[in-house]
Amino acid sequence: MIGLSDYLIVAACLFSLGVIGLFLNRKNVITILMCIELILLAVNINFVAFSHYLQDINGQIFVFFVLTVAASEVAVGLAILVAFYRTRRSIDVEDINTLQG
Amino acid sequence: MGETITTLNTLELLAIPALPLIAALAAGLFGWALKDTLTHWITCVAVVAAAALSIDVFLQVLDGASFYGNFWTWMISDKFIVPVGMMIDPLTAIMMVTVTVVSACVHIYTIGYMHGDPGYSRFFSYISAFTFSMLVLVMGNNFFTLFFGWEAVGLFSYLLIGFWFKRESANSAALKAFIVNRVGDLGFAVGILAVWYYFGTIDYREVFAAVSSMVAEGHVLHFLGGEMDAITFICLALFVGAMGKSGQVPLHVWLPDSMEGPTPISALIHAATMVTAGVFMVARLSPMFEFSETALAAVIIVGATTAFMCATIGLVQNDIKRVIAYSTCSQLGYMFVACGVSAYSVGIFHLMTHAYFKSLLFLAAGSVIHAVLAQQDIRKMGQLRKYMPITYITMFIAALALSGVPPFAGFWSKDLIIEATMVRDMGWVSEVAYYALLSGVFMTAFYTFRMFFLTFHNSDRVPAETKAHLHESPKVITVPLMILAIGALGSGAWGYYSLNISNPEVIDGFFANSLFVMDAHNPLMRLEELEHAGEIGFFGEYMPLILAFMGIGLAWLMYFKESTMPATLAATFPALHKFLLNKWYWDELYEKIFIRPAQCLGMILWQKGDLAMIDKGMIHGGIIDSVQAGAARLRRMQTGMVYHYAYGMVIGVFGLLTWLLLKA
Amino acid sequence: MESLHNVLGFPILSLSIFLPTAGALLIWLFLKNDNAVRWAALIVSVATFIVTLPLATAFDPTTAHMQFEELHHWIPAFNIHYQLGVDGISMPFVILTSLLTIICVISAWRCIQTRVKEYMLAFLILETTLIGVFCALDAILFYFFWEAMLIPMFLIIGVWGGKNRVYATLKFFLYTLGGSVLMLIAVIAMYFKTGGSFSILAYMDYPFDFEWQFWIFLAFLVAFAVKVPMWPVHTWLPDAHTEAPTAGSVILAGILLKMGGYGFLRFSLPMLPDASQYFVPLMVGLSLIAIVYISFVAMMQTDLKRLIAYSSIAHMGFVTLGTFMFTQQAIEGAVINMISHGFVAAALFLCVGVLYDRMHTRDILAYGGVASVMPVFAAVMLFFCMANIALPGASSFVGEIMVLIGTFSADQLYNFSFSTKWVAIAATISVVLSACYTLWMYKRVMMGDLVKDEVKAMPDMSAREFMYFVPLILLVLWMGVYPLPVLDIMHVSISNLIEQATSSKLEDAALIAQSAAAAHITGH
Amino acid sequence: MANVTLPFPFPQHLELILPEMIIAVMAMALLMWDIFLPKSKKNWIAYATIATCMVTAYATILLTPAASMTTFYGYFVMDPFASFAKLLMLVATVFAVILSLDYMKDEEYLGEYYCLMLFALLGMMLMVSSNNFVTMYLGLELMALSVYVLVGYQRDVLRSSEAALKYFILGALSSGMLLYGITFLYGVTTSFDFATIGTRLVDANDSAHGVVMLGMVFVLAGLAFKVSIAPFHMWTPDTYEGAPTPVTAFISVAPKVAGFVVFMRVLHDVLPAVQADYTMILVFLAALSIIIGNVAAIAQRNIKRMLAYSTIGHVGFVLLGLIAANEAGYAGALVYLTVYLFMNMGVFAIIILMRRDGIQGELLDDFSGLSKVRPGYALAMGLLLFSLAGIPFLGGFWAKYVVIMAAIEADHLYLAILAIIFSVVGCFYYLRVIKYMYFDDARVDFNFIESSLMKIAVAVTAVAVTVIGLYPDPVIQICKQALVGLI
Amino acid sequence: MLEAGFFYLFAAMVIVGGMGVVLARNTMHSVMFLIFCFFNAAGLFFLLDAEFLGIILILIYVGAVMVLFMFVIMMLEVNQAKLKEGFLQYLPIGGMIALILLIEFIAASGSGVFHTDAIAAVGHFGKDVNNTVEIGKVLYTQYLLGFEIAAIILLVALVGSIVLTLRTRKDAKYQNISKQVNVRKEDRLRKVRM
Repeated sequence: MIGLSDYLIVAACLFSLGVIGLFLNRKNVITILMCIELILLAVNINFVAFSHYLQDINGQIFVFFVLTVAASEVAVGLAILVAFYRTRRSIDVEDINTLQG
Repeated sequence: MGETITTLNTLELLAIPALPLIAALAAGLFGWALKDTLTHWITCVAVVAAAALSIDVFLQVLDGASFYGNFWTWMISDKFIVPVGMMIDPLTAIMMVTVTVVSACVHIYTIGYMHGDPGYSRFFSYISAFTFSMLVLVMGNNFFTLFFGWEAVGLFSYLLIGFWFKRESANSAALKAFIVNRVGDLGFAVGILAVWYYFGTIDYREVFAAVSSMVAEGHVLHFLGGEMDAITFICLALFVGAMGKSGQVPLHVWLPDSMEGPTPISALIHAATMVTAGVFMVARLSPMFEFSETALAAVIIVGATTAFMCATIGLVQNDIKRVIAYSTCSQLGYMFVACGVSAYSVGIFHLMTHAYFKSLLFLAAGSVIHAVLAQQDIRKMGQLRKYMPITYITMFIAALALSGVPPFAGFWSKDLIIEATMVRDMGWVSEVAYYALLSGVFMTAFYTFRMFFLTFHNSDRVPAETKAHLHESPKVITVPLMILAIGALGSGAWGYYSLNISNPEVIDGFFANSLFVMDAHNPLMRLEELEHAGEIGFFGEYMPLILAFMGIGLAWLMYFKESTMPATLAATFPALHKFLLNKWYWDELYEKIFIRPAQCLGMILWQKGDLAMIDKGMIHGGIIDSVQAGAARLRRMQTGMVYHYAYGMVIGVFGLLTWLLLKA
Repeated sequence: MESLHNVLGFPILSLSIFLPTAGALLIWLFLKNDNAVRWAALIVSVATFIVTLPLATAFDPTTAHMQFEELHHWIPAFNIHYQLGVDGISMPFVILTSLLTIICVISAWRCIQTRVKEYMLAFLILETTLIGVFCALDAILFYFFWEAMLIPMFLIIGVWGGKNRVYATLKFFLYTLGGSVLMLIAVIAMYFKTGGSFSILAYMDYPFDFEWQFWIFLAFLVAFAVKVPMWPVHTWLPDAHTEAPTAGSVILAGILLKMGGYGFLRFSLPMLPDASQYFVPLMVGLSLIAIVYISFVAMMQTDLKRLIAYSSIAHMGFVTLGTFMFTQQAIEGAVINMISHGFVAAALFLCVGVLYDRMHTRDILAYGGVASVMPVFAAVMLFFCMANIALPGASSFVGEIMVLIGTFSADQLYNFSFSTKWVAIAATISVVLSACYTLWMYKRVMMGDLVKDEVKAMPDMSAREFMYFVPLILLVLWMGVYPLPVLDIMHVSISNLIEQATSSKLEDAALIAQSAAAAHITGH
Repeated sequence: MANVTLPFPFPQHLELILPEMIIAVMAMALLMWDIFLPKSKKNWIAYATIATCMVTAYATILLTPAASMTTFYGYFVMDPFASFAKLLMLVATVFAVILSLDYMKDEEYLGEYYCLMLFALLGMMLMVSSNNFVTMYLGLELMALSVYVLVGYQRDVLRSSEAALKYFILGALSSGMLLYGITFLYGVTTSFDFATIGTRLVDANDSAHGVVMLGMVFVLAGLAFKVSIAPFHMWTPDTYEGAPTPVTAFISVAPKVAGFVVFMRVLHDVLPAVQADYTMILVFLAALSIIIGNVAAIAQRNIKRMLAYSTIGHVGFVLLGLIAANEAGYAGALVYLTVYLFMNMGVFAIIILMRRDGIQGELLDDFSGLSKVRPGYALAMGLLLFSLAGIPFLGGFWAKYVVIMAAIEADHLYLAILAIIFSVVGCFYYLRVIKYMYFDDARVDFNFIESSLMKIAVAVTAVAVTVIGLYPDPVIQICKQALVGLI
Repeated sequence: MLEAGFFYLFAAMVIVGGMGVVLARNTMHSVMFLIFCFFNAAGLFFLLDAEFLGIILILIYVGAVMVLFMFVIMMLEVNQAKLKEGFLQYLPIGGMIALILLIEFIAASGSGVFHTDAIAAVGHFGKDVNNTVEIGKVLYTQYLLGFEIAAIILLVALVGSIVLTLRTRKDAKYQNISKQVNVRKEDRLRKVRM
């Protein structure tokens, strides 16, 4: 029988993958944005799993909001990225380095 | 604090110190506005008046009058009460007369000596103020007034030694004088602290009254495992003060240097008055010293050492004033020995006679120096008797007095000291002291007449350009010389016969209530007994006199005419000569063991302690550097790389979570 | 609340505290011209001095109670009051502050030519904070003024100071601040311990147990030791003094250092008697180090101000020594010493200021023979040098001898783990050492032949310069010869203080603990 | 299908949300109005924004209930606590708008700038009025998204974009963490409501402890990021430096207020069951923040960056109040935030004034000699900096005082000592600015923007800081009263 | 059993997709992996009776968000990323931390609290329960406020994206409303006297 924990473990793996991707990533910013999507997906899986197993619809509502916000975030994030690219001509994570110290 | 006892006119007593003070203030504060003549008139009149009043007081005291009373309260704190008051008794009276008379002579003398000096009024202000301080010192009725006067005379001594402040040597001498004196004052201050601690009062009478019971209680002080009678501690501490002020070994080094001051000062301060304050103090505190054999022995040892050592140094000095200065040290040593053997009255007697002949000696020397255009080297004088007869005669009198030739003043007092030392049985201490004093007599006579012959006889070595100016000094200079010559001539015999100094009864007689000697100690009493028993012997009786004449004779041989003997002698014992010429290397020793180490210590504490250890080590190295290093490290951690930031966050979460889970 | 002791019936302390600031505000708002600012500042400072005088005349020396009290709510949320009052210990400092401020204003008349207005404002505000420190009877109010003082002082040293002023003023600021923050912690801790009071008087009465006293004492110690300053936290002082403008040094030496000594007397001793007793060896040790070690250091200085700064530290060693001897003489001596040092050190810094205004150097070796061209000044400086080495007749002698007497005789009253006699004897060494560094300095600066052309060109003191020395000379002499009025003011307050400092709080604390335990048991 | 119950019951007490409605409506209305305004009159939007804030503030005061009241089916709470925070944020916004007037005048989309500020304000107001994770999360995201855009508003300036990008990436990560934490709390308690979660956690099974810890750590980390608590602070210096200065001023205050209010609600309502655990965490975080903030600031040459680190240090102090977790502590935190609002706004106003031809005026030595040229500004700056340093007679002292007092009351003596010692270390860098202003000579000519509104802003902050410093009682009392609703 | 099989399939695929996102060198491949991941996550949602959300996930995420990603990738010149040395440098510590975190997560997720009978016994809803209706019932009542805020968030995203990226190009023709509105008749209308 597939239990709640199984779902949670899947989500945990996904979350960890997102986090690893975030800070071990030496590629470009877009990948980082995708890692964040992974993290949010893990969150969503958690919510839905809890919602199901706790017989409580609220969790799914929260997922709904998370999805909305995530979409907005992606929009804004990509917009910032584009703006950054226009002045820096690069989206390599290594190149986001003028501010430091 | 004690009821007032007065059979003297309070106003008169107050006037004696007040007159010089007012004069000093007038000369000091308004000297710039007053003419020089007005300045010296004001101060001279004031001091002469003070001298007259002092003599008047002395005469009344001779008739048995006395005074004790407080005028003022200086400090009160709980049981610690410091009054300001006077105690006039024979000891005080004799000091007052000595001080004021010598001071008056010096004042008058100064008119001629300092004529035309840019600091004329300043000088008068200083010496008047000094007179005031000295009077406070002797007239006070408690330790604090004594200390006040003590410090004040030190201050004016400092100012007067450094009077010609443009001269580097004068400044150094002044500084040296002050600091060496402060070393003595350190002891004095500690002594006062101990007095208050053990007696709960600082009033002479109350302290003296309580000494025996205090000694009976048997207080002891512990230090580094050793212990010491409280009374011995007090007396020794106070005596350190006396040593400083009176130029006793090893605190004598300032006194010869103080000759950098104008000569009147040397006469007044460094011969007659201030330097004798130590002797006065020991005599004044005789009720305390009497209870401590140790302290008395220390007094004798120090006094005898000084008497001997300074005499040896005096043998070879070429500066006319330095010779006299070393003789002063040496004579002060005699006085201390007198006190040490409990012949306080004799010590005071010698103090008085010494004041006259020594100040005369100085003033006469000053007259000479004045004549030869501030030349002080006796090798560049000679045959001066032809030019300055009065100076010559007065100085001759003084020299005889110093050498202890009868009937001059010094003979009476010095002879008594030596005899007292001879009869007082304190084991090796008194014995050594006795021989030191005897040899001192010989040397004193020798160096005095060496100086005298070289100056006034021998060959004429005065440089030609000076010769044109050679003349006898004016009256303002010679008159004081003559007045003092009277003292140098007669004060000894007068004291001996009129005050009956040699009589053991003098303690209860003339010095009634002002000196205290235990019968067991009293050397005069023993002397009398021995004389009655005829046990003194020829040697004991006449040895000093013989030695004095031998000294004069040797000097005559070597120095009366130009002779090669001195040079030969010096060549024979070059090491000894050099040793003496360099004053036993005391200055060099102090340079090595105090001044340099103190400066080194100061530098080390400053550079290594303050700057290196505290500032650089603790503050900069410890705090600032670590903060800055931390700041730099944090700055480096802020790489600007977003993945590092994320890494930081993840590590934060990871750390917190792991911590919490492990804790659970 | 018991009724307030205020014979004058009006808030004279508040007036003294805020008059300078009010004046400063008016000057700030309405005056532009430098000269007008100077005069206005002088008028304000003199007015403040006059306002503080009734404190002395109307003071009742027969009671140890606080006088001229004022009490208002300030921050009821934390039970912080605006509580003022003076006793025989603090009152002299108030007057000293207002007096020295006048002198500071006058001394700056000519030598401060840039940003005159800001300078005067800084001094007036500084005066407010200083008087506030001495009047405050609420611990937070005390701390408030104590810290607020840093701001004007920081600016005074930093803006008008010498070459290395930035380092010096930062050091001053951070040292002092770093020292005093722990005091704040301690005060807050006491607030909770005493059940919600910041009243200094309440702290005096509250029986703290020993552990509390121990830690709070250390916290206070850091604050006060930095201010005094005691070895080894003294190194800010020479730097601050060296770089500060003359008047800054004057107020620093004259008042600021006293705040530390005052702190010990107001806080440590009465509030923490057992810890104070416990720490006597430490305090005595540090004081002796200050007296001896610092004197040696002072001797080797070639910078005039630095030398006097070190001498200040050494003299403050006497203050701390006297404070922790718990005898009437020692503590009175400590207070007298503080007041006297306020005159003497201030005057010496003014002397250096006079020299500095002419030569623009503080290097001792740059001078020599000044006495020839400035005879009046030479006399004045000699006077203060002699006062600095505590010659009898000067106020400093009274202070030092009383400390020594009190120290020497403390053995009689208390059983310390060491002999106070030897402490007193060790402290007496300063008699020699102070003479060494002071007179050596005097010799090198004032005496000797005139060889330097710059020195030859130095004019003697102006009337204005002379003017601010006169009161100081008179005060030093007056307190040296007739210190009784000042002593009279303190006697009762100090014996009360000693009473507090020598009666252990531990028994009370134990009683309270017992009754609490009993209540606990019965509660069950 | 059958049991669908329509129509919806109409929410009760809808008027409580009026302030938010005003902001929302006005923001959108201004967006519309902007289109019709010519370039030269875009400032009207700014004035309208200020007016909106003022009206909202008035409405907020009017609508403040004596005790907590909710609307929108319990998903929006209005209480004095929220009101007070809202007022602070409104004031901060007004200041930020004033600060922007000149600084942002050359931007292409000026109208949207102020609207975004209003949206950010709306988000924060919703945050502080949230009593559940849903509203909180949405408010937080609304604020965050608006602020990301604001930070990157100078899109032609590299550092602005870069700041926005970093802020965004890390912000998104923190949101993810926050959400992940929320899921576990939800999983344990089946609720998003703070109070409900709180009570259910108290009753929760021991075996849930690990999960609760997990949830707690992630939620706290997410919130800590928003208020720049170390080690979640690393975005702060870069973002502060890169963002347009008015935006920096804005984000240095308003989101901190909102973040801390939520923080307090979460700690007090959600996590009382695990107080010992979260206290332990927070003690560590506070100490770390205070140390890092105060130490790292010393090495900075750019004043905005320096203030960023200083913010981290100050946040650590506010955290002291939260750690105390008593009335004094929470009130202290509010006092701190109030005073901090004025101090920071004033300082940033002066930094903006320093901008002149070709020079950003952000380097420390750009302040050289300010006191000689503009003594008034220098005085104000000096007062503000001394206040930030926590020296008495200025407000900053009391701010520190109240939280330290609370910390000691709660037996966190060591933390208080550490905090106060590092505040001394921190003094150094404030003093350094004063040193430049007062002790050094001017290096270049100053060419100040003469704006009376800016002058007023500077004056108001300086006076406020001084007045609070001299008589802090009203502020303290108000902050105490403002705790109704939290406790 | 079938359900378990599907669960393992979807779960494995989700994780594989996630790893692909992280490890793929080509950014476009990452996007593809992410889409793959979302599809499988939607599958998991279906298993959990959350049909509405599953569909939304595919529609919105795959249909809109991921397209946006691709659009941006194509718009910007994204270099072929090479695995830089930094990765390897940080891998040991970073990987270890991530691993321990993962273990902690798994421990927490699998802890006893989620194995209680009440939770374990949940079956699937019957056909009469409509997930979409259930969501709708609360979304427009209880969560009305959230819904409104979400709307504003979308607005902000819209406005934000525009102000950050939209440039007024000289050569593009567009409406200037403010100019149009503020126009005066004198500008447009010239009276010509005939």
